[in-house]
Amino acid sequence: MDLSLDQRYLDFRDEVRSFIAANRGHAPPAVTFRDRVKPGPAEFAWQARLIEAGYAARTIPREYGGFGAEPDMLEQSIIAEEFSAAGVQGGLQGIGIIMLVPTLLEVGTPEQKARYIPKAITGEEWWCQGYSEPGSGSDLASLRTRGVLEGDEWVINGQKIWTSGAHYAQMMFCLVRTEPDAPKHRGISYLLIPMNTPGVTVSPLKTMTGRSEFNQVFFDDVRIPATNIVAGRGEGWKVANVTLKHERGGLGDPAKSIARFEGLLKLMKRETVDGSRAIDDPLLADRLMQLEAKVLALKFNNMRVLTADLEGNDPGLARLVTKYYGTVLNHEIDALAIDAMGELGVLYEDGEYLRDEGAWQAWYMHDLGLIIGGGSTNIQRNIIAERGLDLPREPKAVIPPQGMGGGTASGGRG
Amino acid sequence: MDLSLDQRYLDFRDEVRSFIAANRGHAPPAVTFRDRVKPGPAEFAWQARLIEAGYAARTIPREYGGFGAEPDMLEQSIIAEEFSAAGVQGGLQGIGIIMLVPTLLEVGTPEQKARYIPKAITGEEWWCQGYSEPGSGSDLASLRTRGVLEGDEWVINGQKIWTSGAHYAQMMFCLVRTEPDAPKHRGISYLLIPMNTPGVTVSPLKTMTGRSEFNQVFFDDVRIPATNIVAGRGEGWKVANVTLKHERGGLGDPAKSIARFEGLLKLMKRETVDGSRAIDDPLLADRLMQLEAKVLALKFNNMRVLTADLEGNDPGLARLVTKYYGTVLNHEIDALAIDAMGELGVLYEDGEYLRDEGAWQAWYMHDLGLIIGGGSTNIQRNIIAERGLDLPREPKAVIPPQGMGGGTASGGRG
Amino acid sequence: MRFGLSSEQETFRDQLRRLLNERSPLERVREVAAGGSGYDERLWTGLAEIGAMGVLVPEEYGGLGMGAFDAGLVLEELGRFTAPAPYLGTAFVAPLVLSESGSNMLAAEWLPRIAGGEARIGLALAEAVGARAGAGVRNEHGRLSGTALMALEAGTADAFITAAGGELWLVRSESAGLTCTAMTSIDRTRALAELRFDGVEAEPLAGGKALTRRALDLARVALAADTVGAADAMFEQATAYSKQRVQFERVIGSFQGVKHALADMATALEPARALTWYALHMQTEMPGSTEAHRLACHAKAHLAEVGRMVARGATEVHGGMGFTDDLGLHFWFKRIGLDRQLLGSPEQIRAEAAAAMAA
Amino acid sequence: MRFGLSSEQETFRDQLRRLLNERSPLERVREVAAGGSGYDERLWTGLAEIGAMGVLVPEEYGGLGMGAFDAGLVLEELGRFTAPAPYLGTAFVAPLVLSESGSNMLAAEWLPRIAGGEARIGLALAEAVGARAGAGVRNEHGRLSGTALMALEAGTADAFITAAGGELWLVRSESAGLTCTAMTSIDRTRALAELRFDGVEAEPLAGGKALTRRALDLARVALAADTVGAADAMFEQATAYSKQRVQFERVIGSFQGVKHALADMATALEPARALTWYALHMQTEMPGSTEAHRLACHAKAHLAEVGRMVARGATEVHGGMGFTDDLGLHFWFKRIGLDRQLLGSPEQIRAEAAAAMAA
Repeated sequence: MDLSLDQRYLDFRDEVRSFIAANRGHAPPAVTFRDRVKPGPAEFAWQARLIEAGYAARTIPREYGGFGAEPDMLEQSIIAEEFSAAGVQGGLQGIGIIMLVPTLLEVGTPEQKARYIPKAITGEEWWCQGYSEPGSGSDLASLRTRGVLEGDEWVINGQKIWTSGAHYAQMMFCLVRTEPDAPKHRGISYLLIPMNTPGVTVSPLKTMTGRSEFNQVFFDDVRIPATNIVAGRGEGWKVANVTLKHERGGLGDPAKSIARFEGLLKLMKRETVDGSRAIDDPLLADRLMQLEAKVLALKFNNMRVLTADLEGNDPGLARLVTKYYGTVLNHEIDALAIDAMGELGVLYEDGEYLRDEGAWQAWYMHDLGLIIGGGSTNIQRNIIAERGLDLPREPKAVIPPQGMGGGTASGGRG
Repeated sequence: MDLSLDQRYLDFRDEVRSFIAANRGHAPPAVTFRDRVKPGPAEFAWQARLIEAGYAARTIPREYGGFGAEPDMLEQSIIAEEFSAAGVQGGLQGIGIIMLVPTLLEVGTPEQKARYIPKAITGEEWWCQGYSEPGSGSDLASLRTRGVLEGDEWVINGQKIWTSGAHYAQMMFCLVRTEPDAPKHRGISYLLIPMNTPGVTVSPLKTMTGRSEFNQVFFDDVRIPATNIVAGRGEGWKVANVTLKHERGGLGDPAKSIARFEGLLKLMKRETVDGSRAIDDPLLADRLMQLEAKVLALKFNNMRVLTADLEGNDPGLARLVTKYYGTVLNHEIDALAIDAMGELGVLYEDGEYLRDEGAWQAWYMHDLGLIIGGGSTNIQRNIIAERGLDLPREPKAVIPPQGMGGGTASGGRG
Repeated sequence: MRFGLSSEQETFRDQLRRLLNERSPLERVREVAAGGSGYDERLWTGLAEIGAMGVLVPEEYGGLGMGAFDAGLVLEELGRFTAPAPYLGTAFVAPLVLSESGSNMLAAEWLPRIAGGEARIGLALAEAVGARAGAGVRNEHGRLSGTALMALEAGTADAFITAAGGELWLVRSESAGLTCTAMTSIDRTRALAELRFDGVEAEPLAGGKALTRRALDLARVALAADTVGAADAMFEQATAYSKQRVQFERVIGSFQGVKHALADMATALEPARALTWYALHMQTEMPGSTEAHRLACHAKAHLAEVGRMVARGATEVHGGMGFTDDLGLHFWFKRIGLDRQLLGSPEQIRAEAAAAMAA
Repeated sequence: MRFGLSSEQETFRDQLRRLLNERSPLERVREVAAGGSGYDERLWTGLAEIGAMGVLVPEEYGGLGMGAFDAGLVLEELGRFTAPAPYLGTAFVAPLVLSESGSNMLAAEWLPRIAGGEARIGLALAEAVGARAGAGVRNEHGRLSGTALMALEAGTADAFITAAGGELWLVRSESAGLTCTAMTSIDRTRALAELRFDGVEAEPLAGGKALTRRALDLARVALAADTVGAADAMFEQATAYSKQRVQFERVIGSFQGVKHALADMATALEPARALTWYALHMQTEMPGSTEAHRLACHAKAHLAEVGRMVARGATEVHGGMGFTDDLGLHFWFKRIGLDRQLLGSPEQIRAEAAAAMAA
């Protein structure tokens, strides 16, 4: 256990702090839940400044417009901590930057890298992800959007759902069934689709929060060049798994839980009932402390993961449990915030008595969506059990919706 | 909603109360957790008195030594309530009386009824149950104790476990595989085994409570008459299900939870920390109230079940959830009692500071055993889902212990 | 003895369901919710026509003079359909509180109109449980001043039963000095409002603190009944969905993960329903008794917890679909969410129940 | 930066495991538990031989002068084997408290003997958290009177660190006026006792309330570390069992019911371990700080909850076998049960942490 940093890192931390202090005037305003909107010129300018300083696209090679530093988890972690502590927005977090770029770096052709990466990291070309379909939620590999190669073009038909940012993205990376006769996982290809291609229709998907955080995207004879495929035909599932590997720092990110918890703490010091603060209520305080223990546990767990990464070891369970732990924890934090507000906790959208712009109710619902959306708790627990504990996979069985049995016991008693 | 009783039942309640008042001097002392022992002459004499008055073996025909009343759930319920409220022990609760007798009444031969029922209800002939085996816990039908018909005798070999009272029982009703070639559930017969038959060995099974509430029973070429079978060969599973139907008032019985809760309430009014009572601690009081709501919910749920029974309707889910709800609830009550005692909550067995003879720790462990033993929570939830909600049964699949896969995900994410 | 519905009650419930199926399907709920009034004329008239409005109104005032359990059936069905109808204040709390206040004049004025579906009464009781954000209403020589937040079923109310100075008052909506500002909540099927009182004339309801507690008991058990209906509806939708939705070549209801989640919901919900039924029953069986109060506390607090668990679990069983606006499952989710928060958190209410028991 | 074990620490842990595998297998634990002394000579000597007793003893007194995280490794492994060894009081709390009390005389007398495995020190701190059943120890001019319950690791202690009058005292077991009566708990691997003081001479440990809090922080984080090890052992046994046990022609680990129960345990346990490690680390990194106190509170309270959940869940995965004495799983179950109850319930400890935060 050695939590001290080499002088090099202490210096680096100072450098980041100085940068933030000197440049924070250029940072776009903090984003609240209400305005999950398209990044604009302010964000792009800030991103350019960050790339130049090495605080965004840090490890992307210079030839593709990045800063070109060697990967160093600790540096990344220091950058994230300092921006978060200063309350200043860090680099753009679009799905193109987080997921597509590392994937192309790993399996893309030189042409694809040169064509897509520079514009992705500046935000000039915004990406969305076409994975989920209405019929394939947790069972992603059962997707049905199909692509047929006609001459030098893919012709795509089908439908995607849960596509964040599709209404302003220029590009989509997309899983499409191109080999209908191959086994389920081997029939999928990873295609890159310009969103302005004729036949692409984006329609907003309103959710329970009352907003349209997501879209549906329909493909009707959409034709894209045959070269817009990453890796080979039928290798889309493998490519997607490369991509998933890079999906870090998002779901289950301790920084998010810490920030959420701090908001809750402020709220509980502010809200009163009959003049007495919520935090002085023994039962609310008890729940607050239960959550603080979990937030801290997640934070230190993440330091274990980081350590393993730094040393090139597999953090195993410590990493696998993070998403499940973090998303459920965030949802519990939201729930306590609502309860601490009492009756006022149900307010939403507007009004004099609305707290924190109604973010807590919005999060309470949105986080439930994340618990479901990033692989339901059941899928998460399967992953933990099967990959982390080496328990056997679910046996194959076909049970159609019709013709259910039932009526007799599945087991006896003793 | 009509919770009033006909005059007839009000009269009956008065009659039961008078009986208890006049006869309570003859009742054996209340049983604590420590002395789960064999009933003795005092219990048998009390039982005889209760049968005569119609408060035990109430609906067993007179020809078999019972009181011969028509079944009336409300009368039964009044009897149970009044004995419980008075803190006076009711009729014997042996497994022979609760499970074997109703089964024989339903599917036994006239000879079997005449031979076994009279002695079972007086307690003169004590029964134990031979269902579970070490290899078949939740999967009861996979039992392996085998019986072979040789001439006019069954020859039995194998082993049973979790057999309460086997060390003083005279008889066992037992599931034995007699048709090894038949499908799993159809190869079992229901045999009646005198415990003094040569080859029967009973050995106490010590549990985590430190006591031997259960036994193992070994059969080594045990020979019993061919006629000691209830219903036909291979019909044992069906007979066992008849028996299970009669397993009432035991697991998940609200009266038990109510009594347990009242004990907890007393404890929390008595125990102090720095001079302040446990019940005045807001957090402990909050947990107490959570449990009281559940105890009341179970109580009223049981009244719904009783109403359905009275009217010949199927109470459906309300009955199916009772066992799971009740056993888990009891375990939660025990846990709060331990917590309310703080450090002293870990004391056990003896000593000046031991509370309630150490019953709470003993129950905390024993109730966990009951949660597991009467069909684990997983089995209980399967039963609720499959019988109560008509969800499809678990698909058949064979997964042996060796050769586990693992390493890849069972599902994608979207 | 019968713990449950009589055949007349079953008939009544069937009638309610037919009415709600016809006049309050999801698409209609959606429309009314968009308006935010928490009120639907056609549904309201229908409820009056089948006698639902007068269940608790004494016969002498044109009602049916039945029990709280009967009225609870209406509440449960309204919850089941997330129906926008200010029944709780108007037809559940008001008839009993006005009858018990001893004012024949008020009773004679309001009860026949309630039974006829011609009047609506909101509840401004939040501050009797705990004043938030400095709110609170004072009585100054029979005139009320101050602020009441989260007044319930306020959208089209003709009057409010208002707690002030430890007592209850009837305040007419058109009174001078009263301002009513809508408060927007997650659940648009019920209208909430901020009431500002500036020396508003009000009619006192005799009964003091006991009547205030009585009104709270009634409102709380009514919210519990609403949650029972709403949670039941979510649970049933989740069960049905689990039998249709296929993933990994299997209906998802065949996976233990889903199966056990549904079994847990059933196990929480069935006994919770019985608890609520009994708590309803006691409100007119032993009105104002310690026992009735205790049951009202337990029903409200317990259903708040069970409701939250079912709302979350049933949404999760639906996967992404449950999160969409289109499916509309969120109407129930939000209704249960609102019921939970109103008139005392579970913790607060349990503390009330514990204080009574610890003595 | 490294959050985790160094290679030296890994070597040390391997050494510990070899020792414990050899000297404290379940059958040996069973024997010692039957005696109830909470002490096993052979194991104790072994621990001293590999240097485990002196981890926190300063080098000047013959120890290794290492950190609380190193000593925590020992605690975790002792928990993993439910080993009967009064390490917590003797080698974890005592070296730091005696060093920090500023008494060179006491330090010189005891620390070398602790490092050498020649002395054992119990803890009578329960009344500093909350006096039960009228217990409590008073200081009357340097002599102690009264009762201390649940004195920890009392079986073969040469002295006790005792809380009285808001301060700590060292009381020698052979002192006149001191009576030590064993208290039987569910967990026979640790010896508990009632201490009666009748004007007992005691040596004051300078440090006042702060040192008392320090001793509690140390003991609590130590109990958390013990629970981490014990819960880990139960979890691993349950996982292994689920891969071997066949029911319905399948290993039970292939059923989602079992799979998800194990995943939930892993999900609770992994981050809880990291929390405990950090809490241990802080005890010598920032001794006596608010941060160290806060972490100690969280580690103890959180592990109490996680421990109970894993203990129950792992037992349940074992089915009936888990309930038998024969399998011995209950040794861990009971050890976790004891750890939970000692030195403050989770609720009590969270209230302490909250009080600090609410200010």
